[in-house]
Amino acid sequence: MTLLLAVLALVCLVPAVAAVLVRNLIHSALLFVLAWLGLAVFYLAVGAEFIAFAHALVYVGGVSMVVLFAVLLTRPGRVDPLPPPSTQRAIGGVAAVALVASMLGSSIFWTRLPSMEPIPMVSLRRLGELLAGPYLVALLLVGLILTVALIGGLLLAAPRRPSEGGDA
Amino acid sequence: MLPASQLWLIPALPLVAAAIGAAAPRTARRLPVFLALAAITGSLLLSVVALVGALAAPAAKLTANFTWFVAGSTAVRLGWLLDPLGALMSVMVCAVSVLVFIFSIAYLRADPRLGRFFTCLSLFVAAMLGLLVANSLLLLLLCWELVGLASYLLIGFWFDRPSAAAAAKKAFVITRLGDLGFLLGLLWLFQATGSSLFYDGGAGVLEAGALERLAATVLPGGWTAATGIGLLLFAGAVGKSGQFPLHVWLPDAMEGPTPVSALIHAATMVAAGVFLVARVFPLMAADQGLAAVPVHALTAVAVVGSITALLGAVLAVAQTDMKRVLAYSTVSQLGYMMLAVGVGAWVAAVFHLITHACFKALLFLGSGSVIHAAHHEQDSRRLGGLAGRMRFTYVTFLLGTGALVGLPLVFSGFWSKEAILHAAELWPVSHLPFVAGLTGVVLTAFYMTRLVCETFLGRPRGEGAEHAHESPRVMTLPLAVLAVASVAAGWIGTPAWPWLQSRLTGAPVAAQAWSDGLGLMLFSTVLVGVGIAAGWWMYGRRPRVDARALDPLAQRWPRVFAALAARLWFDELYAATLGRLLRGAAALAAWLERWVWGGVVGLTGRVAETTGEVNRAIDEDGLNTGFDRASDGLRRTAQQYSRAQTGDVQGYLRAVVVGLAVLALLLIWGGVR
Amino acid sequence: MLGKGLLQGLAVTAKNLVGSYHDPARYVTQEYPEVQPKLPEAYRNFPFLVSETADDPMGTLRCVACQICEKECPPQCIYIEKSKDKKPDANGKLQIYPAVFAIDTAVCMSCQICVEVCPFDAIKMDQEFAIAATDRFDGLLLNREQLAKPNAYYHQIHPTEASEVDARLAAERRAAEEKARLAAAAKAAAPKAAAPTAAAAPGVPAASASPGSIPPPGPPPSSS
Amino acid sequence: MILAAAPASPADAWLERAPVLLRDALTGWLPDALRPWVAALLSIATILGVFGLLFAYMTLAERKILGRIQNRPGPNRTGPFGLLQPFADAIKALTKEDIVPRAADQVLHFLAPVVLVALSLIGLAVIPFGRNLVAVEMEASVLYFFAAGAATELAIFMAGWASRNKYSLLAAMRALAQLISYEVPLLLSVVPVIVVAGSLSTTDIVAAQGGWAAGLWPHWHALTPWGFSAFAVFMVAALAESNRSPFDLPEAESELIAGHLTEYSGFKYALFFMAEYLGMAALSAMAVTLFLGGWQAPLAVLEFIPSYAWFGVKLLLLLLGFIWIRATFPRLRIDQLTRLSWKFLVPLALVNLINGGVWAATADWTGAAAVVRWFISALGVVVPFIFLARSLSAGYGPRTYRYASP
Amino acid sequence: MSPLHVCLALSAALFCTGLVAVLVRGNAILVLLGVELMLNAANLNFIAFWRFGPGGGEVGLVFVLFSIAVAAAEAAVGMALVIAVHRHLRTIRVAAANRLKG
Repeated sequence: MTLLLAVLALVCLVPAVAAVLVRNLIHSALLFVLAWLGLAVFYLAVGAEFIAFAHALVYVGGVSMVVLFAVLLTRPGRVDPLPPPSTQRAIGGVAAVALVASMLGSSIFWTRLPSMEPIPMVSLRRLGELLAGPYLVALLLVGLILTVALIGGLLLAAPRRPSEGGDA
Repeated sequence: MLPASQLWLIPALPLVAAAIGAAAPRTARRLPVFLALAAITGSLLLSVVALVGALAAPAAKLTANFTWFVAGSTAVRLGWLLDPLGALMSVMVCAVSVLVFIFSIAYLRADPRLGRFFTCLSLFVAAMLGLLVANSLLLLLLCWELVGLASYLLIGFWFDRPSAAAAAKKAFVITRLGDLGFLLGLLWLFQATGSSLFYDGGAGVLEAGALERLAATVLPGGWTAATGIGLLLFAGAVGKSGQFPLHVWLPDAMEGPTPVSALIHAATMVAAGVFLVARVFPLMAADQGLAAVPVHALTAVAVVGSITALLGAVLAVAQTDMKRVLAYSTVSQLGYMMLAVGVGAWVAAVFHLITHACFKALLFLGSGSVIHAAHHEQDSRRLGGLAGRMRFTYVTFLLGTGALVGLPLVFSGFWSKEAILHAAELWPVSHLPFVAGLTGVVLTAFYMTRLVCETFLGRPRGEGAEHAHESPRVMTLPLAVLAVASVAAGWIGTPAWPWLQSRLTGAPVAAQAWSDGLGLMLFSTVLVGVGIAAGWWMYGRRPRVDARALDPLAQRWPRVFAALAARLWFDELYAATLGRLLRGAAALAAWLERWVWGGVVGLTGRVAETTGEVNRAIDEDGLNTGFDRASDGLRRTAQQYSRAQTGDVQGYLRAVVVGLAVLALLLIWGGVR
Repeated sequence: MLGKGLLQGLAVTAKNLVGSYHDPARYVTQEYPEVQPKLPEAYRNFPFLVSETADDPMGTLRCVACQICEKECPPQCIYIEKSKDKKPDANGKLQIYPAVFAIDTAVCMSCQICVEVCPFDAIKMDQEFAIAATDRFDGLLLNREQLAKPNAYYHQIHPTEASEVDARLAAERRAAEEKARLAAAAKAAAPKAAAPTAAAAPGVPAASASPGSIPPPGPPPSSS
Repeated sequence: MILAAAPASPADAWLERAPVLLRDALTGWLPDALRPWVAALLSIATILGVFGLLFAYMTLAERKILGRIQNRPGPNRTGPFGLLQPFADAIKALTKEDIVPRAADQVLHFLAPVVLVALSLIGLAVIPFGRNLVAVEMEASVLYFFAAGAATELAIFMAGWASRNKYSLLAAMRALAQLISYEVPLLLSVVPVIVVAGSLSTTDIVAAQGGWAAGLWPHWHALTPWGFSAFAVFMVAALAESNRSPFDLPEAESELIAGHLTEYSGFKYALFFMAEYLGMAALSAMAVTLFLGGWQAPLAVLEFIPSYAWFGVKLLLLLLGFIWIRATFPRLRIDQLTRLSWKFLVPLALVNLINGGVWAATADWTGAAAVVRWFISALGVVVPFIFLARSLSAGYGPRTYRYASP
Repeated sequence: MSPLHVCLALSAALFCTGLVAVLVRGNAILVLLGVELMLNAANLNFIAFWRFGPGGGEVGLVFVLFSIAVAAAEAAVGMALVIAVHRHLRTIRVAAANRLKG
């Protein structure tokens, strides 16, 4: 079990790291998709079947499309008024993250976690009952947020009408 | 088998159709039509299912009651009731409505407000169906008022005509007079019994316990509570069913489109009054055994019914407008029904109500067909000669006429009218209803013969009649169905096979002996013959040639005819008495509003204004200076702080991460717990 | 209402699908190599040389190698070499014949000008359209033997036109015979006349100069 | 009565059990540890074989039917009735040169067709092709199917972008817009089915559609008003998802040469075709499962025909519908495409969601109330359809042409 | 080493990778993707403790579902913002959007 998860973790991590390092935005986005797929498989291996499919559907089917669209719509213009980003800042950022990473890593590996038996699977029906029962308000709120996000996204991305005097 | 708890579906379907139709955009003309037809067809199916169920157990009153709301210790409860009376009536209402709806599609094809029309029709029918399946006097009143509202909308459908608007108003106001009595009766009943449910497993107002209590409550003058409540409820029925003296709105309601007239006169509105009296018949009859009561409720009903039956028939004789003749005939027939209830034969009343619905709908739709063909000409003097031009309409109209005048043996009207006359003959209290009924039979035969002769015979006497031609199939189809019904509907309640009677009462009724009532039948047949012969002799022998020629009756008795043509000055009488009273009351209210209440309001306003002025002065001069100084200081401080805002998002984030790292450091190794 | 047009469209295609199996009016495809198309009479493509008989095409070519067509051909796809000797034609008269007559059908544009300029009705338009070949010099460069086709074939592909041509040729032939007969009669009468040279002078040149007519001295051919 | 000699339950019929018996015979001699793996391999091989053949003959059937609709015979030279045509095509595709543009993104250019075919295939794993004939049984298999299908347009995007060709890139953009627009109604139209069946598992959904009302009217979802509406929305969205005409904008040959296929040749091109047909077949199979009762027979007396045959018949009928539609309708413009989705299909599917919910909530209405239930459901389909159709076609009246003034 | 260790390590690694993208990459789209990755890491922690932890019920699963939904909304709005920024500034470098500096 541990070995399988470790291999899957690598499958998931390698594209993620590559995505952050690659210069080509499209490659980066596609590598992110690969990382998300890996994560979905990881979920599947852990036993969260429904979450895995929902994750794949949302990220691979939805978010990736939006990202690719954004990349294609915002290709760098002719004139980029800014100087290239400084290397010093990048080094500073990486150093800060390295600090966090080392701390997190050390704390994880040095902690003796109690090895517990996996709890029994949760059936899909139970999940649905939970969502429609105790978490109903949260579900409705999420629906509201999604609706607001949809409308907000439309308003933000829609070009201004000429009559409104926009500078688009 | 439809359980009582699902009875609400019957009125709900047209109500939903009406709601959607009302919400639909005005451009969607066909949608309300489609919806209304679909909904009423659904209701018809459900009603038939309900009827089948109800007939299986005629004596059982199946109810489904529920609590509407609780105020203090009083719970107001409503409910649905399934019994043969309600189910039979709803089948009849739905069936007639389906036909009227189909007819209306063609009749109002060109009207721009077709969708609105069907929306109102759906509402009308929904209210009527709700009234039929209600098991609570309160629910019945709610639907009753909805019927009134829908009739107001429909009579005034062509509200751009002043006469239509006035007629709608008149119908609304006059029926309201009766409803006042209804409301009082309801309140009294609720106060006396604590319930408004008809049947509630022994606790309902129409069940033995409550009735005994009501009959036992004696008021000063020998009246009982049952008599009082019965009379008040009957007042509502008088208004709705156009009984004397509140009959004046009914002929004026002819201003609405003809299908509406058909619906009002045949199935929905006026039937509601008769239905109400039939429904609360046990209550009405509760005081029968008590000799101390000065006037029994049912006696009042019988007297009013007799007067109405006679008056309507007399007035119909002198009318020239086709639809007005039919309207007064409705008044007269409703009088018959009330008369029947009054003499205790409510089953005969319901029987006549159903047969009347068939042939009156037929007659109105037939007249609608004529009016439609003759380009909205409805004065029978300017029609004529349509027998050849509109053969189908003519034949069906003749069948309807035969049913109305009660031609013997085959026509439905004969059987139901015989049942009423038979009951009136046996009434021990007085012979007034019987005599009035027999007189009415002659007059009915006379004026219907007159109407047919004037309209269909002779030769065309006006523009419209000359260019008339047969109506489209959509209009003649309902006529055909109704013609069959007007003949066949009578066979369910003949003395030889009293199926309806046994079903409605829930107890087997033995077939009458052959000889019993035979003499009466023969006599009334002779009377019908006399009426027809007189009509034929005066109008049919030499049909009218000129539209402006004087009526044969007017030539003979000009004064009587003028009085009848003016409808015996009922409208003028009401205008002179009630109208003047109301106008005076309105003037008084206006004076009070202007000088008494207006003064109080003005004074209050002035006080508030002055307070505001004082407040403003304190605010501006006292407080503002101090706030200004404080704000300046705040602004300067803020400028100092805002330098830290570099606009570099990632810079901020870096700071956050450093902070996170420090926090983690403290948490992991710093021992901060 | 939305969807009505869609359903109508689907109905049309469905009707075609079903109809193509039983309705010859809908299903018009001919399976080409097995079923040869029926060409209209006026269809024309590539010229051929008319010979009088099928038995001896080279001997009865109408062409006299006058080379008019070669000169007129716009894409210059005709190549003719005159023969050194003369051979009797169908009428028995001695004529020059084409020793080489080649048409490069890869170049020919089927303009029919050669047919129109030919004074001898010797070249006509064919109905050949399937001349694909793997080698253009072997397959598409046609020589005299490949080009020659009998008059009967001409009748078969262009019956109306061929009959007109035959009628015209026959009429010319008859006119020439008549003229020859008259000339012979005149010649016979000339010795009796006073001035034989004066009578013969207008007769003989007129006969030889009549345009387009081949003076046939012999008997009319029985063929054609 | 007539089939008294037949086994008591149709599930016991010999033909019905044939695939399972065959599997058991082939794997029976193996040790227990290996058996499930070999069985899985066997089912994969079967699916690949059957759907590969289906693809091959779908191309032929499409060409023949299109031909017949256009009143011509279609391919009929290779083998009897042209039956060997697919193999001729395959040989041609395999022997053609594989051209990769110099400017192309080599890796993505290679990966795109492979990923596409793989993604088109994995959805088939959860389709129940017959009684007990499903490769992978899981609780959320419907979700799995759509999660797998969602990635296919990503592959098309890869193909379009990696070609470094402006037509290909335009096609990629169109593919993305189309996916985003039609994924929503596709999923929304499935939700009422899940609500009514009360399960996300394909086998449960098929089982929920078993039985007949009055012995004649199957309980298939497509035969209820809400189900018919959902089915129609699903099929339109499926047309768009599989880039079939009239939604074939990403490969609109008259505007974009061949769209994302422009820079592909040889076997890769054939792979794209294979993916298109497999995707079509997968979506049709899902439609059969969700709406047309899966492998259930339409009448009780017809149950002696094995279930997988019924599934195949329904699948083929749907595929025939795809071809028929392709032969009939012209291609939409991109604005019409998005408009159809957002202004028509999505609201219709949303209303239908409520409709399906009402249906599920009124499951215990019987007798006369069942008629009312049908009536309400039908009203919930017809009324929104009329309103939405009216608003959709509002801008498309009889066309008026305006010419530039001189 | 237990499965929980692996999950937590992967989660931490993903979180740090996302953090690097957020801090170092100048492209706004990549910054947003980095945030998504960090959210994924958090989700993974929930799943891990649901599965291998001391048994806190199904709260972890439900929370992850909500988290995924909100993340989708975040991505949609974020990308719309990026496009709006690009329209105004003709670039999507995060550093360019500093008009509000004090």
